[in-house]
Amino acid sequence: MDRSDSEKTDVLPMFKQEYGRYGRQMLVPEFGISGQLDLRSKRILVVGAGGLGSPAIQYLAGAGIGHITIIDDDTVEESNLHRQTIHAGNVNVPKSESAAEFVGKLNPCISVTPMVVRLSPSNSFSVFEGHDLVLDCTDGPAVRYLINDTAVLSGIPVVSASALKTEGQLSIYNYNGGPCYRCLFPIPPPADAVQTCGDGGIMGPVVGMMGMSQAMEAIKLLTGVYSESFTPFLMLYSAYNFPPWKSVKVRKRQKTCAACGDVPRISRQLIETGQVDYSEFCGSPSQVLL
Amino acid sequence: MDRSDSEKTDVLPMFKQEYGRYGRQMLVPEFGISGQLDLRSKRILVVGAGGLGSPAIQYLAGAGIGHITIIDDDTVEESNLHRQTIHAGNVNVPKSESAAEFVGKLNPCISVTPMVVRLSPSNSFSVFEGHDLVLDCTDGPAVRYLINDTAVLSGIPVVSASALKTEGQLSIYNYNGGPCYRCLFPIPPPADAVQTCGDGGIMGPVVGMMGMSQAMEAIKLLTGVYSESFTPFLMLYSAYNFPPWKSVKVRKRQKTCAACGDVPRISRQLIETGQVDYSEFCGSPSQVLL
Amino acid sequence: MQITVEFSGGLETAFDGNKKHVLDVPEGSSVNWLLHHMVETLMPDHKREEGKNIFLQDESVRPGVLVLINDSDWELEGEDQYILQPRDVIIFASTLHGG
Amino acid sequence: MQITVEFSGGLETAFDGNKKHVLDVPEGSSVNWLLHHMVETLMPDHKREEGKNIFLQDESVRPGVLVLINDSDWELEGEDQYILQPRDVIIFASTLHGG
Ligand SMILES: [Zn+2]
Ligand SMILES: [Zn+2]
Repeated sequence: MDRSDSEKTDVLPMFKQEYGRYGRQMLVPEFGISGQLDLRSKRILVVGAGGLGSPAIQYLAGAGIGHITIIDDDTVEESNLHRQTIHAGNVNVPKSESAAEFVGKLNPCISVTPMVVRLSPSNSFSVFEGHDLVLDCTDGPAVRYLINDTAVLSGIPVVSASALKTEGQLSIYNYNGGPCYRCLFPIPPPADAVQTCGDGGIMGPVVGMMGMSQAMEAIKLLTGVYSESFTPFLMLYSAYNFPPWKSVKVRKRQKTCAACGDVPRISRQLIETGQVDYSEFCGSPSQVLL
Repeated sequence: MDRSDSEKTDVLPMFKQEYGRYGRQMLVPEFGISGQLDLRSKRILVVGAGGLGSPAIQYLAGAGIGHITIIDDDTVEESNLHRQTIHAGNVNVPKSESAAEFVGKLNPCISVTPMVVRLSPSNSFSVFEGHDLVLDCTDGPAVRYLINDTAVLSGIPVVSASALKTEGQLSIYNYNGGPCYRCLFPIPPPADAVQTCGDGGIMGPVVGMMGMSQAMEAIKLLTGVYSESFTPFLMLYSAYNFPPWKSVKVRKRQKTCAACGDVPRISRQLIETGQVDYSEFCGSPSQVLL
Repeated sequence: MQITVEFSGGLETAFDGNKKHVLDVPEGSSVNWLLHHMVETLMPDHKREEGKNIFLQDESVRPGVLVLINDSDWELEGEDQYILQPRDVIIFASTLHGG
Repeated sequence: MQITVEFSGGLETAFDGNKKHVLDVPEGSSVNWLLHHMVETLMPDHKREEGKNIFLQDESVRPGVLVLINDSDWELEGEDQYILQPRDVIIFASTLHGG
């Protein structure tokens, strides 16, 4: 950020340049200057810079989240670009670095850290540390359970979305009395019921819509919209249906949940020592751990 | 496009590189190879490379629309970037050229033409010519009526969206028995009821969601999803409401419509000779033309 | 009987700012009756004059406002002659032009 | 009485491929009854065995499927003991993992 002509004084809570950059959203009554100051002070972790992360990162960076950490160990391929537009021109570049480069160009007023590593049981707690919110933009059930469990044990809410073919889903987990991922899905799905975007196919704007919704919900959550009362929900999108969107109310936190329940059966130590087997537990139709 | 190792033979309808690039969406049954060939042969006009055009252009280019024309006479400002992420790093560049540069980087398999001019009654017919679909991504009522009237008289459907503050709307006009913009809104709104995103404010993901929906609806329309039967609709989005999305059925083409009715009162000649006064007719609360 | 009235596109600013109201209305009421009932009961006294100008024109909704009856354009339901039914949801949507 | 059953997240592939069905069911039927009724009437004979494995496990819906009764998680409505009412809409949503 060029601060030469944009001194932040003791009187103003932001640099002058930020007033210009964010003026259009600060005009919105539901957001305002206080919303901007909220975002400015927040640190967000985006797990996955693919079809969901691509729009989510663009709009979170645009909105002025103070810091964005992007973790992804994948490399951009040409077959990603129809839905991962943030990587335009960056085939063969690590996705987290490509996305961070875009953020740097879009908004020099915020900071961004790319991590070219895979989120794993051995690094998840240190990766999550110091963040106010996690976006689950991943592509498979095992890592979704890992993100959930780490978030629950770290006390960090998750805005989670997913998409396949023409459909998408979005929920907020581990926030203000709402459920975690395991409250809704205590038992992992059988492996033969799971498809990724790579093998099942995906329409670009479908996963784009879900990532965009994640950005919107993240902004709402970080500016306190759900802090007084939060009714847990699931948003369902089906691009070729009418109406395309449905929003449904879902259960609250479950007392019996293995992760966030009254007597949790999952702990940081169990995760870090590999006793919660994320790589295997979605691997066979009948196998159920924990 | 580098076609050196990707020869399009008489047997294959696409270059090999395109099979790789578009493979993930061709896997989707509703789309398939035929959908890809449809898009490949189509030409789309995007009017406005702002908050709506930014995501719409990204995803239409990614999906492989054969040709995209982008018309906008505006220049990128820092205050645009929170919602117009396609212009990252391009402050002071004409928006249409900035967007076209992005398209070129994202997908060299398609062609793109930027036009740094304002759509006007004197150029609209020649600008529209040769396009299969128009996206109305503009920011004000006068140009929306001009786009509508030109599209009706040119026989081109319009995917139209708008957004303000926390809300957005989307409709398809002039397609398969459905209404045009004037069928729904025969009389322009009073000027004091009209706000642009500049003066009313706008959340980035709100207008982003609407532009993303435009891309999805454009893909559906161009691949024939609505060709057999089309029920005209209006999608309403309200980011801070639950449920955020509503989809409602709207009227069909109106026989009394000034533009698309049985006895139209608007013609190309009236438009081009300035007798339909688009710059003025939204200018005063009580004034009504045609 | 009870019906629900919702505002979209900022039209709630012509009323008391709430986007949603549950109203008790007499059986047999038309949407036309509802329009005037809303002006009388949902607008604060001090801004009724201004609010009415934003909401109505020539005794119907002003240009640029769509009336949606249970997720259908009122044009499909008889416009302002439609007779309200219990639990109807009526949306007044002001068209947006920004982008 | 009539109810509507909808599929989301690709679960229609376990049945005949249609995403929406209007069903006539006896009054007093539970959702548990409905699960088995759907297997018997909505799955083509030749793929009932396979479809049942995708849809059910241990006599309830398989892990990863949410049952939504009139836009609410069935956990809020009594799960499979919920007694169906006329015009109920029951959505079976298979969770998606892609992104
Ligand atoms: Zn839980
Ligand atoms: Zn018309």
